[in-house]
Amino acid sequence: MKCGVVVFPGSNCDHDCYHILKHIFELDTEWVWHKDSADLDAFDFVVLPGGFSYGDYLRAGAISRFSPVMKAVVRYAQKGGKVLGICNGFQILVESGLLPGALMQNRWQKFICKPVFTRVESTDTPFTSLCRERPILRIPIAHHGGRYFAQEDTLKAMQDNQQIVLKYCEPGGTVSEASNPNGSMDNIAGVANEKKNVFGMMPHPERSADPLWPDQDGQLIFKSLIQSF
Amino acid sequence: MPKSKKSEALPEVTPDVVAQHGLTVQEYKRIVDLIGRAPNFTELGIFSVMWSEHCSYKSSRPYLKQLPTEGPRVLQGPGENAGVVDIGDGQAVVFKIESHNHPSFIEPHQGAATGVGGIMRDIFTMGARPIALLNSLRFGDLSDPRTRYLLNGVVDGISSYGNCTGVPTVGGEIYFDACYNGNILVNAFCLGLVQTDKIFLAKAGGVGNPVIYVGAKTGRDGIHGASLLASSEFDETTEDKRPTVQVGDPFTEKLLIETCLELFKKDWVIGVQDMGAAGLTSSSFEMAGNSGTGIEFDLSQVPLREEGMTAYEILLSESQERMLFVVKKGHENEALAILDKWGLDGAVVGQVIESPVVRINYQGKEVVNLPISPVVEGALNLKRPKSKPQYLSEVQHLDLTELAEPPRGDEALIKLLGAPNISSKEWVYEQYDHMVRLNTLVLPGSDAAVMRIPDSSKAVALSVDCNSRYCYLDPFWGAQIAVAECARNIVCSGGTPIGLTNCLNFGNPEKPEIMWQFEQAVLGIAEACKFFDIPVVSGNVSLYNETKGKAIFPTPTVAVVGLLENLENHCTQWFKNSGDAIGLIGLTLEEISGSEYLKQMFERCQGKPPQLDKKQERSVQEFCLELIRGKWIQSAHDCSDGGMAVAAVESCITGPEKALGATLNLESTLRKDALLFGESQSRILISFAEGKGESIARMARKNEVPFAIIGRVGGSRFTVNINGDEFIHQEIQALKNIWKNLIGDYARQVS
Amino acid sequence: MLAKIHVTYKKGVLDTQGQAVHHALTDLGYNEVKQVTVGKYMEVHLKGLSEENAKDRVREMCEKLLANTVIESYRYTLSPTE
Amino acid sequence: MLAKIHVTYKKGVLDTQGQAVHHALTDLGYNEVKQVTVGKYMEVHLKGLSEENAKDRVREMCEKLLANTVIESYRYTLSPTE
Ligand SMILES: Nc1ncnc2c1ncn2[C@@H]1O[C@H](COP(=O)(O)OP(=O)(O)O)[C@@H](O)[C@H]1O
Ligand SMILES: [Mg+2]
Repeated sequence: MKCGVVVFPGSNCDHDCYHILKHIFELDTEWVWHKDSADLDAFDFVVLPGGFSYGDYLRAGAISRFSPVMKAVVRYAQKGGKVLGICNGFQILVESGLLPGALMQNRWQKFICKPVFTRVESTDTPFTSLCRERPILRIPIAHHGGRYFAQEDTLKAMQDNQQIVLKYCEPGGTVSEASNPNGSMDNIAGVANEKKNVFGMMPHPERSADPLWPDQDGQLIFKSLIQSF
Repeated sequence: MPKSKKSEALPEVTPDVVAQHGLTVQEYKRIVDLIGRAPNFTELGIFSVMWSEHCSYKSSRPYLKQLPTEGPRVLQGPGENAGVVDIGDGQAVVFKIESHNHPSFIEPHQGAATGVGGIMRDIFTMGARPIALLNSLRFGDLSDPRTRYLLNGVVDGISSYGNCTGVPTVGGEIYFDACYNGNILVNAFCLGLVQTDKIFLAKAGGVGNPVIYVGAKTGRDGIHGASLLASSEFDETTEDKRPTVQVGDPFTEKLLIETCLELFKKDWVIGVQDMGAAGLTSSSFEMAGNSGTGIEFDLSQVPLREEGMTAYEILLSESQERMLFVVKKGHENEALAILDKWGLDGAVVGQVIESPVVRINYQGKEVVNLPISPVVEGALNLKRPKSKPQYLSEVQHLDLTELAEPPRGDEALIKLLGAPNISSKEWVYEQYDHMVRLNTLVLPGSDAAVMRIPDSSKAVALSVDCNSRYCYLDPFWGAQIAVAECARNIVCSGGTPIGLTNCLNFGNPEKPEIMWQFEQAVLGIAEACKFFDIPVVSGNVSLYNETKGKAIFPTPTVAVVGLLENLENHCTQWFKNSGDAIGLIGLTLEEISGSEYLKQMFERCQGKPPQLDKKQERSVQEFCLELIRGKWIQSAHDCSDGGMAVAAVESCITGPEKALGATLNLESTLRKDALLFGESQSRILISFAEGKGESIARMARKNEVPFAIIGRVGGSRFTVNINGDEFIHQEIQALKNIWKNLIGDYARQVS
Repeated sequence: MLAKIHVTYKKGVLDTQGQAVHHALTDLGYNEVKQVTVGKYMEVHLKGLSEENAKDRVREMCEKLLANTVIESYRYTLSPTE
Repeated sequence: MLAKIHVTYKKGVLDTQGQAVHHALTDLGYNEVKQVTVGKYMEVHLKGLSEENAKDRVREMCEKLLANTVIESYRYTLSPTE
């Protein structure tokens, strides 16, 4: 199985994703440079990693969405290719229109780095199918602009189509105001596109996937993805 | 300060102009003597920055010679951008700490951000990939809105810069004391990892080799920032110096890191230097100076951000995120291609020449022609007078009988846990990405951060420390305690200290009392480092931390790096299991002086710092390491601010899971407050499976280390009984709540 | 030509930065403040375009990059550069 | 009263966002763009103040909080609220 990790100028979780895919899951993993607009068809899936592409200047993801590689990512996604966007990757997917809504500055205007709990709302996606038994995941977040927003009608359509995949919750699974770290609408932490082949999430599954650490819930996301083939 | 003028109309060098450049009449005469003529205006600017306290260490250099800088692992001691210490298997760590105090006071966000950027460049200039950042921060009274503004700005600045560059900020320290009201301290530390055969130095060898400018364009940022800000006290005219603030661009820094690391893989790179304080000037003089060569360059080639810049401005600009490379002739296009790949500006600006001078042309004219050694080494080593300060004899005296012994300890404990210096720093480190790159084994919140060395079974432990109250009461012993305590933090995490870097923050060195404090603190660090066998491999000096004649407490911040040969032997400070026994390694004396307890309960900063028996300290540390490596214990936590009681509560509440209660049963003839809240040195609180107690006690006797089993983990309360009487009894969750939110609650207030 | 561009949040989009500034001003004693909104202000200097042309180009830039039209609206004016 | 406040970097201060946006616009083919600056735009609604009074208060707010006068300058206009 072959996967690609896209590198934008300013990506900084690219190595982490690469490490998890290549060394923990032992997949054939390749870098994809942002200036590359060649087809991605050779990959089984593509990851857009976290970081500060283009310094997050103007709006996170606003500039990166125009890099040549994003043209290829859009083509790939339209053909059904599986795309996982993590943190900054999620922001880029939203800016590029591959995912609905927008990601805005955190409610308290500060960067937040800490482990949070999320509940898997839909296991009917290639990214979460293995979470049926374990729908509550403890995964770290690390972002400044993770407050999800969508217009009412968009949100309604997403709900109807089960595109809201992850929500921030308490350790026991209750979705509450108190467990919302950034002020996201409806506690939304991750969403998929209509066809469920594109998924973006603010928490960093690659930060809880290495067996060296006590938290390994992030593995479920990667394992689901790998198993979906 | 000179306004931008066309280069042909250089201002005359008058005594006034000399004085404005912070040079004395005597220094000016020396310049004329050394170069055999009067300098022109641009050259004067160069001398002014290169001979500033910041660049020349003219007040401090002789003292720094006392520090032990050698050891079997030391590959590079002080003198380069950062120190390098071997960790085996062909790898080394590169680290240094540096101050950005004055800029952060003027513009906290940018000041702190560029401080982080600067120290990172010092690390990757050596060929190392930066893998961890720490910072040591001091602010004034937290109840002052100005402090909160500075706190928010500084933390924002560090967070924005470190997070964006993808280097985790894994630890640090924050203290609040009114002595920092007018002078905050922002000391940034960075550690990088390098192959021992790939270390780069600031060299400019090989006549004819091109000099390449790499990174951000040059603007008018921070002109004279380093020299003026680092060598003059604050007063009403500080406002006028404001426009010199430089702005950091972490995105460019990130690209610069990747670009440099790619360049370093090429065998045609000869040397590299970052443009820090005094920018292009110091980097070119230093590179040539280090290699006995000269440099010739043309400022017209320098990428500029603004129009109409003079040679003076280009040379002294402190625009951030810039480096100078020397490569082998013929490889300049390859180098520029790598810059282009990463989207950075760059240009060949000059070449290495044989004669040891720096010659600079601009717009077809020679604007500078200076021999190197007068500029780099010519500054006088000042023998500033020193004298023991008067205040010492007053403050060192403390009569314990004047302090009423409290009948119970609850009130003091609650007060201490809610004191800014002790309460949780989570609000701060939550804003730092401390996990990126997946190497942080022990996250912020324990005695030391532990970083895995990628692709190996090793780890390094990092900690930064200084109790400046102790240093105020006795700089010699205070500085020794800083070293001991920092090393103890490393040991509690399972590391063996292998190197130290220091940042010496003091008041105005022109005052004999300040020079005395400085001397004593350096002697203290030297003595402790010699005793504990920890080489000092890098450091930085920040003087003139003084406002309207009021100096900060002497603050010789030290950062210690420790090695764990086996990363599995790392240890954390929190209790792990209900039912485990609690033990105390080390001896508690009747010491209250200098403590946070004395400050919080009696509003005094008085007495001598706690005693430090270095032999005992060493035995305690060795014993603790033996216990960790033998897997005897579950947790180890150094007793410091707030004493044993605070250490015990911290072990209850700092774990990632739910808080655990504990009961301590103590037998003692000491005052109860000294027993619980005194800050006796060389003590470590441990926890272990109950059945192991006897063996541990036996090992302690064998090691001749004081040890006692003092309690047990469990329940939902924190209880302390002394000689059978209850002294403290509190819900642990309530204590945690008091401790947890204080700084954030303050920081969020605006007025 | 100089384009002066204002980008602000659409109605219904929570402006948390504006709220934070409002809070801060109230804390500082400015009780007369009733509402605060925070947006972006950009100046784009253009060369060699007619006003008509510039209008279209700037609108395009806003739609594509300068504003995220899911949450933001924009307006701009054009004036000759000095 | 409605105060419309523009906060921009002082001359000579590195405008990292402006630079990044300029690059991005050039990459998108907008070669006519010669310079971009990015600043803040705030609207502050005030109640019960005379224009004269409002002027002073808003200046104070800018100095104290809304602008970082070390690196930013500000300007504002006042108009009656609808
Ligand atoms: N307190 C100190 N202890 C040991 N070395 C020091 C100390 N202060 C400065 N140094 C060393 O002196 C050299 C010059 O320091 P500095 O001027 O801060 O470097 P840079 O040129 O990178 O700014 C460095 O090698 C530094 O490690
Ligand atoms: Mg340096």
